[in-house]
Amino acid sequence: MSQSTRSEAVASHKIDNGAPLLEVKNLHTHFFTGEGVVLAVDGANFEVHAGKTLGLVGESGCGKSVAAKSILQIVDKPGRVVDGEIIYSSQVSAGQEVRRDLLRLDAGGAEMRAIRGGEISMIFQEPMSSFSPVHTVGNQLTEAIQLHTEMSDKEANETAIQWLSHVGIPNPTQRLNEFPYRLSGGQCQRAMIAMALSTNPRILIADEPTTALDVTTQAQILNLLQRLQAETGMAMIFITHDLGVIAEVADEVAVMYLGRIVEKAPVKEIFRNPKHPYTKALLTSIPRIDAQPRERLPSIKGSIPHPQNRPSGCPFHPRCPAFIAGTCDVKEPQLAAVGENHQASCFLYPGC
Amino acid sequence: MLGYLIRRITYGIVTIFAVSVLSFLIIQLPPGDYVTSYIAALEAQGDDVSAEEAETLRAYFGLGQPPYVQYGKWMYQIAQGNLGLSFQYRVPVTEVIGERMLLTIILALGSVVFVWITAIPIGIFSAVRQYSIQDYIATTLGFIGLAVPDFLLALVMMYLAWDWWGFSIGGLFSQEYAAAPWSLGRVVDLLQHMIIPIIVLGTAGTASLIRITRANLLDELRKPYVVTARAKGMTEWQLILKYPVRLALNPVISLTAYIFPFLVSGSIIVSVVLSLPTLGPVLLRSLLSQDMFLAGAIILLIGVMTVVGTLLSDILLGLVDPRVRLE
Amino acid sequence: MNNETVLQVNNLKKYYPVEAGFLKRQVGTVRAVDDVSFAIRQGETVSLVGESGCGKTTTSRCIVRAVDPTDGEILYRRENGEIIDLAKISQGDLRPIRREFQMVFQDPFSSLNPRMTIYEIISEPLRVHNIGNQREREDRVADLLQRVGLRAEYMRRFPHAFSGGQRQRIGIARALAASPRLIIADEPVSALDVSVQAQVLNLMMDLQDEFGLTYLFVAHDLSVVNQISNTVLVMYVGRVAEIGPPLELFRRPLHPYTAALIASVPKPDPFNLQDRVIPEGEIANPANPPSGCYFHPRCPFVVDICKQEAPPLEEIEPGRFVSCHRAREIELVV
Amino acid sequence: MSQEIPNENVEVKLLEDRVSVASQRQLIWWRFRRHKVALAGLVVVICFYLAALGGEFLAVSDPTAGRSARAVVPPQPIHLFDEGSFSPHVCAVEGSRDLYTLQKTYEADCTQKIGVRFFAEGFDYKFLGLIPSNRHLIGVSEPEEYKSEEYIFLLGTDVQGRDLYSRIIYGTRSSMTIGLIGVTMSLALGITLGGISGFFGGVLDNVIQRTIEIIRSIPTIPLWMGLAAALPADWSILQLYFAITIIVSLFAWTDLARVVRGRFLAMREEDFVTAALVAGAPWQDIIFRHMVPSFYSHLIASATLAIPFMIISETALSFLGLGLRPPAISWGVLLQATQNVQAIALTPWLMFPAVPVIVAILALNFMGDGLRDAADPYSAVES
Repeated sequence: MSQSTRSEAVASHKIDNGAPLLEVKNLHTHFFTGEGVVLAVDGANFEVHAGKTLGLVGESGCGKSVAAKSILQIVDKPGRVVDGEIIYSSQVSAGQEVRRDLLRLDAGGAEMRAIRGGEISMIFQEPMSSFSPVHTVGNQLTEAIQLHTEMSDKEANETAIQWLSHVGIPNPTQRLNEFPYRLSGGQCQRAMIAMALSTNPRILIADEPTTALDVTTQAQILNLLQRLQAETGMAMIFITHDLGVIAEVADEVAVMYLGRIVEKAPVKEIFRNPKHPYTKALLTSIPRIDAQPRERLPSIKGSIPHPQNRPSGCPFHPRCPAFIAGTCDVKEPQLAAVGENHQASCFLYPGC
Repeated sequence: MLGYLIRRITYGIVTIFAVSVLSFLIIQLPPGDYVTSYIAALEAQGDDVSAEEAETLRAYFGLGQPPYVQYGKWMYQIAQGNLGLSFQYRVPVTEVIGERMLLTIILALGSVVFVWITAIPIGIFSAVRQYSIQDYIATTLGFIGLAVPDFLLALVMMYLAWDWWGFSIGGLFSQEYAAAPWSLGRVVDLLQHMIIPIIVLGTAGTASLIRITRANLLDELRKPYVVTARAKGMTEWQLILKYPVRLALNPVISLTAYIFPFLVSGSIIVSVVLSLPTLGPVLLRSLLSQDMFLAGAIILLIGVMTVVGTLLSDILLGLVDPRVRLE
Repeated sequence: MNNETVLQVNNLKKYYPVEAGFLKRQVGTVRAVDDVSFAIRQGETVSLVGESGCGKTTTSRCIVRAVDPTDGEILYRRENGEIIDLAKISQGDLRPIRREFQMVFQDPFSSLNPRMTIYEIISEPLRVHNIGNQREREDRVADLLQRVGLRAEYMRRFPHAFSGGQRQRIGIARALAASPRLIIADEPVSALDVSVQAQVLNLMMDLQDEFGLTYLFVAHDLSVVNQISNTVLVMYVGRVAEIGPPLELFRRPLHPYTAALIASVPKPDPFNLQDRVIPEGEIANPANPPSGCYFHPRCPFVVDICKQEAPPLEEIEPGRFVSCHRAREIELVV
Repeated sequence: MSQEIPNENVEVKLLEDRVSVASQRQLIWWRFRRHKVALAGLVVVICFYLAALGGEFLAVSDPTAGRSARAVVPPQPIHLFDEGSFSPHVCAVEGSRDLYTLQKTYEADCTQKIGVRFFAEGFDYKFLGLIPSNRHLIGVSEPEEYKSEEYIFLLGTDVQGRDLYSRIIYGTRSSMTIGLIGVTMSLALGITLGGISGFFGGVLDNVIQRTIEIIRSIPTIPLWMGLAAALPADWSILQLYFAITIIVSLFAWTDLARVVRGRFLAMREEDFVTAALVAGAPWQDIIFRHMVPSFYSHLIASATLAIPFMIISETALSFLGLGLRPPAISWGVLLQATQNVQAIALTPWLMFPAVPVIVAILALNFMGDGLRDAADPYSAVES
């Protein structure tokens, strides 16, 4: 791994006074399609703390990506945030914080745009197609920088080169003038990270950034992200379906199922002491490289329902081994404390 | 890029060859050879042609020899700039075509420009504001524009012009400029007269280009790089114009390559209806009176024009899209 | 080739020409599969594992002859003991033999013809090989559906009525329809959600035990491979890096690339996060591979010979094959 | 609230079951049905082809029978009521020649009423070429009573005094069938060449692709004109009809060939095709059981969208005098009468044949568009 010196553009954000940097409360994002309303996110609650990583884990269609896009208000049509609050504390000057509800800001307005890509950046799953194929890498990078700073073309170019070398891309000066198809998937993701971090964001949202990559490249990218986080002190929201990745990068974990957060706890607590039946089942059903070969895995019955055919009550009840007839299929459980720093939404626990 | 260019030029040459063979075929198709019809035409006008003269002519055009020799001679003559004689006008074909060729090109180019400047903004707006009232209006108009054949549109325009204002919109020049030498006044006069032909000619192209721009842009708008750009904090129009529009325009550019032949072809029928002094009416008249050298030459020339136009837009595409050059 | 061996692949090669320019001149060769050899014993699972471009899928497609190999032997022992070379046989001669080896695909959406009912899809191998009449086929399909955990009446439905996991079960039922001996499964669980993946893996193992099936299992996920295989074959850029039983191979790899792969797999265990040695650099380009051992530019143990000579695949311990010049001297830890 | 949930579930379940066993064709039809405009297009297209079939029944008078006495009669509106009672009629016209311009002018004379009724008797014909009849959808009540110019001219008459409405109806037959036959020919060419190109690939594919590319960049209209002009003048209507159809389809097959080739190429990569191969299916099976059924819907859509092109081509050629020639009747032939500004100014109703051209093209376009959307019922439904 290249160990370039810390670039000047990297500034440390480490301030932790206990209050979360970003608080998502009761987020509802729905998609209004011709066939009906899809409740992609249906009451999500989570917090992001400075310098920490929140792992948002769930299977396909659970709404984890939509939740992330809702934070930046870039949900694709016909999706719309219909309810909730996203409280973000920005730092106006040293030690002075302003708390704003991002959902109250105009999605296309200057204030939101300054946050989007400036204070909160995002990287995506498909590194190749996330770059425009007909603009050079440098063009797209400097554009991001100049959107959020007052840099001249030359300064922006230099910053871009610094960042490319900082994320471990060889020959950054040359790469700058090349089109994205000349880069491999791993290099594209590095360039993407460089672009996201070049504006010194306080939060990085990583939406399955390694899913499309090979396993050795994935390991490199995960290492890179952890190194950069340690350097800059930024917070991260890491979205993935891979519990192995979660174990490696996350400090806190929120488990999503069909648009809801079903469990939330620090990473070790989730793996040591899962409470929600879904989390439990998920943890036992994943194949492990250190397991005894040819052993049967305990599996979850059924499959994830189509988001339009959402079951009533607790969305997990048709597949749940601990299903309580008359309760789980009728009432909706709420997220409640089931231990210290540990919340779950399941009728097995009082208060839910 | 060089490989791409060579390939494109090779296609162009092969296409011109194919068109020349077809044009030659058309010259050959009517019964009797060219000299017989030529002599018949001359005699009908009171001229007397001796047997020797006829033989000289036959030898000159290689008649009686195998078709490929005749084709070769014809092509050789054309390469010399000699397109043969028009027996209807009794002057060399080049003289008949002359200015009409220029006007045809101006008309086709004008239509391309018209198509571009109307279709692209409408298409972009239509895609960005998908399912808005304006989008529906643009889409419906596009459909109708596509459905009305241009010569019918020309007829309707003529009728309306007659019915509402009582004048004929035919021709490309006012009477005082029709036979005058080129001057600024003549150019202005030409431009004024070209507006309606261009609209008539460009409508179908505009309609299809609106649809294609819209569809391409809608495709591009769903691509991940748009989300990336949005997440950077760009304003919506800023990002749409820089990224997806830029990509959506590539197929639009390459499409111009295919619209161009249609515009050139379409201008023929429209010219007949609006009696424009372009190649169209001459071609029709020559075909109807079996003035085949003139007809063959015009078809060949239009073919060459189309190929050159196609080539130009292909090169433009290659310049604009790095991925094309790569291939 | 001993009596227990169902399939033996010897020196299999698949090269694709790289063409460029107007006249489509060949300017190079992609060695998608480059000298791959392995054997599968009756009733066992051999897994091909590796990263993108390692040739695992091409190998499997060569074996079912969806792709014609460039060179090498694919010896298959028929039920009656006859040995045929699948690499050389003509498509016409191969057709009647095809019912003995079937395939399960990665994409549960594109692998089922959306225009056909589940009955038509599953019974296709029966129809093609003229097995049974309409009634018997229906009974067979009903039986298969139940066997893979679906209801028999689903046979009247169309693929669009099913989820990814269910479709994968249908794909497995189709593969089983004509009672094959060998099943080639190309990433059968990669497209599935984690919670469904285990169901399909378990099903495949149950069916194997019940019908004595032999599997060639292609995957990129080491954990999945560990779960299902008797033998694992690690590939890198068209070549075999290492072959061995999963328990040993994953605990004590002999090839530096295997070690790197294992180190790269994120483990769902937040209590033991140690610093891992992951390889630098990128996977070699099969159209333009490095000299010698393809892994040498990324290998921490590289010496001069690695840059010059491609290492042969050697059995350095019983059942453990590895192609590394330094396999005997280096100690790899995971 | 909670009592309603089971009901809802039952309904959802029923719908789900119906969709589960719905075949491809049903799904396409369901999806097509949702396009109201496309559905309307379909209805209009069916009407046109019905008109082409039963043209004689719909016509009012013999389209070839003209009398100079009733030349260029303007369209006559049908009056539904006569002095408060329902009695559909048209007013008779009184023709005179303007002594100054020598133009024929007509004056409506509503004291003379010509009764109109449904299923009236008129000229003799054979329905579908088989059943002799003289009934027409509409006609004058008592045909024997009227003079030649006392008739119904819904859309007026042409210079030779032939009823334009009846001629348009007759023209429907040639114009609409040229599209259909032309598309059939193009399809045959396109499927064969595109199929060879897509299925076998290699050198053959290369040659066919280059040929298509070249044909596509050839300016078609001048070439048609040249080819059409070269057709012998003494050919019969039928010979001309087929010659024109062939010329028109000669240039239209390339699009269809591209569609077919593209589909074949895409299909070859589909896993279910590999699955059939691995199952041991012979190649005929793979093509005709798997590949062709997977794209015939796309092909029908493309073919529908190609018909308007053929109709326009025929109309344009005939309009220029290079296509069908009188006495053949097609919309293009009828439009020939409007080639100059004087004709348009004095007898604007002669432009009526443009209406069916535009309506037919629009309807086919809408229908084809809807079909194209519906052809792939699994693609993401746009909201």
